[in-house]
Amino acid sequence: MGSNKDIELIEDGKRMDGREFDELREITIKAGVLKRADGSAYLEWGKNKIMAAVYGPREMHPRHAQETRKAVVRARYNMAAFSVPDRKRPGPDRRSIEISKLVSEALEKVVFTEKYPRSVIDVFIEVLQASAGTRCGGLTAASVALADAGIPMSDLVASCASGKIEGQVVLDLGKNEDNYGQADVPVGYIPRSDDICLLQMDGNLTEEEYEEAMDMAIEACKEIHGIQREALRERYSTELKDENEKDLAEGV
Amino acid sequence: MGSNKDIELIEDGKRMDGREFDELREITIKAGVLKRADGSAYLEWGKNKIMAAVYGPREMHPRHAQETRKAVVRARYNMAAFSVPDRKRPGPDRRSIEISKLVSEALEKVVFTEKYPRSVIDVFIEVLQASAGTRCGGLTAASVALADAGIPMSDLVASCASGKIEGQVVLDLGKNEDNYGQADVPVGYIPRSDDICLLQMDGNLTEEEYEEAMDMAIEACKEIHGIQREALRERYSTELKDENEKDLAEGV
Amino acid sequence: MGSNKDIELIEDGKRMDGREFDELREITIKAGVLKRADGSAYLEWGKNKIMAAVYGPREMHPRHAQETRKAVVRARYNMAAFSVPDRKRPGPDRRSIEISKLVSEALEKVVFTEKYPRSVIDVFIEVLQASAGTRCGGLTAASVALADAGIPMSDLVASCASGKIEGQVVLDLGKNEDNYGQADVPVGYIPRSDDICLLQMDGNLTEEEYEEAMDMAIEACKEIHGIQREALRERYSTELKDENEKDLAEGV
Amino acid sequence: MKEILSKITKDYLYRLVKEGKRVDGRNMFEYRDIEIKAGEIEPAEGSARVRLGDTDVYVGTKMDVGEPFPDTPESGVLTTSAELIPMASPEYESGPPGEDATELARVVDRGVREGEVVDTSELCIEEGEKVWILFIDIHVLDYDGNLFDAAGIGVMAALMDTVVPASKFDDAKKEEDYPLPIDHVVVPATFTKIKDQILLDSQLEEEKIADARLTVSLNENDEIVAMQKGLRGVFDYESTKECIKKAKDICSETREKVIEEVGRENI
Amino acid sequence: MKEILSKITKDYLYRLVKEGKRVDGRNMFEYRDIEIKAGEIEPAEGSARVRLGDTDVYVGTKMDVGEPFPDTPESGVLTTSAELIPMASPEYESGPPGEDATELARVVDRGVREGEVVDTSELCIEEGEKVWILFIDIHVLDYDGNLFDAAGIGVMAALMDTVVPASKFDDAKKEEDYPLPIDHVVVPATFTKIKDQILLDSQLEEEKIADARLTVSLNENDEIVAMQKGLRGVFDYESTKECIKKAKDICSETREKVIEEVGRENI
Amino acid sequence: MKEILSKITKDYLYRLVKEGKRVDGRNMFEYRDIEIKAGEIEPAEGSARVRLGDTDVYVGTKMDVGEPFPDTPESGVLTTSAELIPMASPEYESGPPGEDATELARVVDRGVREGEVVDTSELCIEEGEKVWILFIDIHVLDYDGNLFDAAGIGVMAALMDTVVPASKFDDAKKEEDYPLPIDHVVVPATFTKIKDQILLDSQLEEEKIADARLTVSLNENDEIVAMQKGLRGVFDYESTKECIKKAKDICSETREKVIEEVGRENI
Repeated sequence: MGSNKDIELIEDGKRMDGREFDELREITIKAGVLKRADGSAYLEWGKNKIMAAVYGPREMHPRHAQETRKAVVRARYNMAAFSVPDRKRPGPDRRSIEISKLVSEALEKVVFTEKYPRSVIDVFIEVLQASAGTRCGGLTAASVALADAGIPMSDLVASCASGKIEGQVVLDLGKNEDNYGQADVPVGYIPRSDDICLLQMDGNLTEEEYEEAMDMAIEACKEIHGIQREALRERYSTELKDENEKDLAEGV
Repeated sequence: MGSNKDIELIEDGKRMDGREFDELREITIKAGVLKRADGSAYLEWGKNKIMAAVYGPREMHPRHAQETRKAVVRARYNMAAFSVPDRKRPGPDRRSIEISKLVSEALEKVVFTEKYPRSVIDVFIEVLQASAGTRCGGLTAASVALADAGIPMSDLVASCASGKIEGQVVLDLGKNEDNYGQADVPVGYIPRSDDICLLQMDGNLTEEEYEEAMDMAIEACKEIHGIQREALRERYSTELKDENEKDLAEGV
Repeated sequence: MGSNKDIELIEDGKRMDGREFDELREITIKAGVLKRADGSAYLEWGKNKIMAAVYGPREMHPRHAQETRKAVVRARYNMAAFSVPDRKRPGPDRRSIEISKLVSEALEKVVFTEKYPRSVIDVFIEVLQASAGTRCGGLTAASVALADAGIPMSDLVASCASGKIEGQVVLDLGKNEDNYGQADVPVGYIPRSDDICLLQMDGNLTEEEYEEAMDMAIEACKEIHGIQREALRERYSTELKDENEKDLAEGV
Repeated sequence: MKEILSKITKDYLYRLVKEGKRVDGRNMFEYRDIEIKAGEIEPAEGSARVRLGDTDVYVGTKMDVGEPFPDTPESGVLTTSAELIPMASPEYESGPPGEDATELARVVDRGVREGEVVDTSELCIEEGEKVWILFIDIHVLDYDGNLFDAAGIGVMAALMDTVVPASKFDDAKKEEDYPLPIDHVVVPATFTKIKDQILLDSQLEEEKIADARLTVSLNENDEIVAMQKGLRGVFDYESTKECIKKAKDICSETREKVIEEVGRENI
Repeated sequence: MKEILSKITKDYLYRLVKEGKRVDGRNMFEYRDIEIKAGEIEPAEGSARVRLGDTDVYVGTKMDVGEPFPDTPESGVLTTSAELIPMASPEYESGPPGEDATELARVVDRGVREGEVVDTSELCIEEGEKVWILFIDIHVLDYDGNLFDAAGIGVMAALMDTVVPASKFDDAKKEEDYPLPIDHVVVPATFTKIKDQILLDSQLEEEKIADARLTVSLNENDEIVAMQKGLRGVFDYESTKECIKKAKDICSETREKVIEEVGRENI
Repeated sequence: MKEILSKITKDYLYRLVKEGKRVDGRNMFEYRDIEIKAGEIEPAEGSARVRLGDTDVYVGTKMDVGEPFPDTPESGVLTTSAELIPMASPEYESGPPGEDATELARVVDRGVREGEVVDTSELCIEEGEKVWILFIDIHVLDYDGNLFDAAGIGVMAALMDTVVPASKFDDAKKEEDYPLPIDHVVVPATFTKIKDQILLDSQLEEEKIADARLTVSLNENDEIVAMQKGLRGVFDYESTKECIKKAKDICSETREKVIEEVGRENI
């Protein structure tokens, strides 16, 4: 949460971009967009543009990082140099190292890792354009990319942040709200098991505000879960269509 | 040896901290102070505060650094960021790389390395507060930590510097003496075999001054050797006491 | 090609150092100048001073870089810190990484790599004094060092640049010509097979100028090839002489 | 060199937890002995050594004068680093901070930063030109579990022990050294979940079998200023609420210990 | 993790080439579908996404104010980086740019620099003191062959899309943002040689069996501004001449596509 | 890739030493041929190439204008680096300087620094603001033993060959180039101990079986300005005294060779 400049974030009971307090920015997800990766998903979330790709399960290198009874889910979150107003120096910084760790941990629970001992499932998240909420967007896209790669999973992880601006608990902070707001609570949620697999918070919240924020975030995650499933459905139907067309073309 | 500012270091035949020319600063050593390490020692020497820990013998990684007929003694000397007036950037610098090398070399002779082929004995020295003479302090503490770890050794290495201030050969330079003196001679000494295992010198000494300095340093090392042995005796008796108390508690 | 300052490069139909347009700077090569390396060559080319050394074929580390059916030729081009007017920071920069790659690629074709599967042939090029054309000089010296190491080769690679200054195509740019000229075309050439194994160009050339530049460079490479062979002949006769003298000395 | 507990040890630990017991006999929400010593490191502007059972952490602060960030020209700069040196555990390796050290530093840093512990506006010397840079260094000497709390407590104590070395820098706004301006006292409480049991202050073995970890940092008004879920397991929502409730009493007690050691009245 | 084609695949590819055919039915000197989209990345000063078949490359430019190099006090500074991120290929690894990424960045950079694409004298704000620094970042998302052309085309389009953010920097010479001054439109054409056959725009499999690679960058006057031979094979002199001849038509067509997308009239 | 001598070679070498002989027939305290050539590297401010038998070392100095250290505002800055490049030995690897190169650079550096070879007060241009930075770079091309002496001699010669490039920097105090102000001529003598035998200037094989190494650096008044014991063996006190005594004559001879080559009278 940034410095407390006199930036107005709420006017007439609405947020500056016209959203209700519990309203998400627009989210679109497209699965299967890269050729080389085993699975991929492209997500736009408000002004965020994020690509996620999955390779694996494949042999884990270095060897000493292998786990004998399960696959390791290894996520790498990265921002393109041009994704933010001030050019980001290439290479991992402390923020991206932490996010990569949290996303790895958040995804592991839904993947049937025990099916692939000694393997690694690599998840790459590239933020091409950043506008608040990239870790939630990255985690959401990564789940879809995992499914697109055919990795057996118990559920898709959906992720969304809530927070506080001008004393008001709101959903899915935009850029200014993130910079000048009072609290940010990124949540990763597994609908089927009703579990929280990512949880961070910074700023200032009372116990009650925490609960309000969490209720909002969980509700939103369920909505996002629908968008994720729709993206996968779309993907399969396209694939099917492609094959049908191919069949037709080949005169079958 | 630093710049020759007009800093007075001797007054009325005594050093500014009241010491005689051949007097050590106060030294206390406590062995067995860390839980995780196989052996450890905490040393205070004047205002120096130094922790030494030993892990091993354990398998040497990387493999190509293994020696087929003996263990490698690998010391790592490190200063905490807050141990010096100007914050030290974390990570090894050229000074600490050199000291680590010299301490490794100084310790190897007293360890029966041939008992543990292909192994490594790791020695970690952390300087928490630095005030001239940390390499000697580190080497002295490391010897005790090695003994505390139960590593078979032919003797303890004791270490101390002598030097020259205002034309006078003196023992165990303090911070100002080190900064504004004329020579510094760190010595590592093995009493039982009367051998010198660490020797550096910088500044300006005549042949005669060198001998005077060495005589002083070797004498002091013998004294330090006594403090080291006392620390180990203390440690064993405590251990014994602990066990007795445990026996009592358990009603034996 | 540098900034277009008003630097005169041609006067009275000659270049500022008195050379004709198609004239090389003076080149001398001496083979077998280092003891430790398996092969070596020292080259002076105008004001360039370059040492090349070869180690191998030897086992390739790291293992995963081994090729199962052939040796890898791995060149490393490096400039000494004092080789240029502004001190060069030690360690590889982007320029030297690229040159190392191109030299590796240029040499591979002439080496019978299939004779040494899983091996590496290391080629080290150290620029001690740089004055335009160091990559060509390095490649030229490296070929001789390979031959000196007894590596079986189909031919020696000869290398030379041509370029354009004041609208005129010329051979072997000198320092000012390189800095203030209009184009530079480094060429690596294999006389026996009439093949081009290194080719770069930057600046501005028409198609016709390109051909003129290439004709010049190839002709010069043939001349350089002669100097290379002469250096090797010299080397072998010296070796022979050495052995004869030794025989005499030993009274054989 | 990851340490792995034997199956027997694990089973034993799981059984204990199931019976509502801990290896060292503590209650589920009880800390090990906490020992806080401030001001032991002279060259530091402030320092604290915290022992949580056998976990042993040193924190030192250093201050320097430098430039502010362009977007906060009137604020001092805070920077927190953690080093998990190989002395502290056979699992730690030499080299730049890995992901564990990075997470630790960042979580503790957020507690300080988002909790507005330090009044950074007071650390401005000349707007947009010169501000105090505050370096917080966490140095772990012995790792026996729950670094987050040991480091968090240590950082809070070290900050309260910190004296701004104004006299050393002739370009500083004030001439005499003065205590670092502290606005809030933030301390963390870290819970782990083993199977369905939640417990405070895991020691090493417990941490090794833990599914998930939750750190909650509270200020003196019981407001949450930072949270972080860690490890590869999950929490259910209700458990997170329970942790927050428990954290209130726990943090309150810890906070008292810190204040007692550092003895500042102006908080 | 170098990918190796099976012997069967290789033999099949060699046979095709011998018969003058390509895996996807193209002519020897025909590009795959080229898709250029400029301006999709808002935070960038300029951007372009280029798809060459399935090869997918993003290029973004960023500008900042900084010091000129001592030997060119009146010129802005250009710097080009390429990242071959592990998302793009199972062969790419995390970490600092390797030799492939370095060569790619440097070849594209020379095309821009030696081709005098940008009028860097216009990027001087205060001689010897302040100039614009132009960062060009090449980000490869999907690697299916011929990165040199995808990146080269992308960089040209991104530069033409670039607006100098003069209004964001109060120390800049001009007050309003203005288009980056472009003097020349340089695009590359990259040929590979497989046995004795030369072909344009290799897709991945072709690149894997290629002996040598030749990139030729031409400006709108058909002048050569940069060339680079790559890979461990050789070209004969005549082939390089042939490539240059072919490149004229090819680059001319590519150049039109770029201009069409970016729609600048002042070139 | 550590080289290991065969047992036979070792035994042979040990036997030789026992009999008071050396592989190349030298006396115990005799140098191999020393060849010193100064001024061969034009772009350097000063340079020297030293061959000690087949050991071949280049030293170059470069000077630049920069800021002094805060605690020595009136002194120029000296910095010494050594590179043990893989050209010089199959044991050396690419990459940043390892512990051997670091020790070499630091020991040579101390000889220069503590021996007050250069009058650094003369290298102050503007107190606290601008001083000369003197870079000393040691570049080893062929490693056949005893780098400490080859480098130490080379550095001394290169310094005496150095001309301060005052004319190149318009901000320097003087207008014309002038010789680097040299106060003392310091050279090292490096002894190794094999079993109970002490010898000077070990070549490679001797170095490989040596127990310990002792470098003694003396100035022209026979004062010791730097010493360093190396390797994993020990010296007894008497031997160190003996080395110092021997070093006097040895260094005196070396010093003459350096002065003869560089031909400075003002020493």
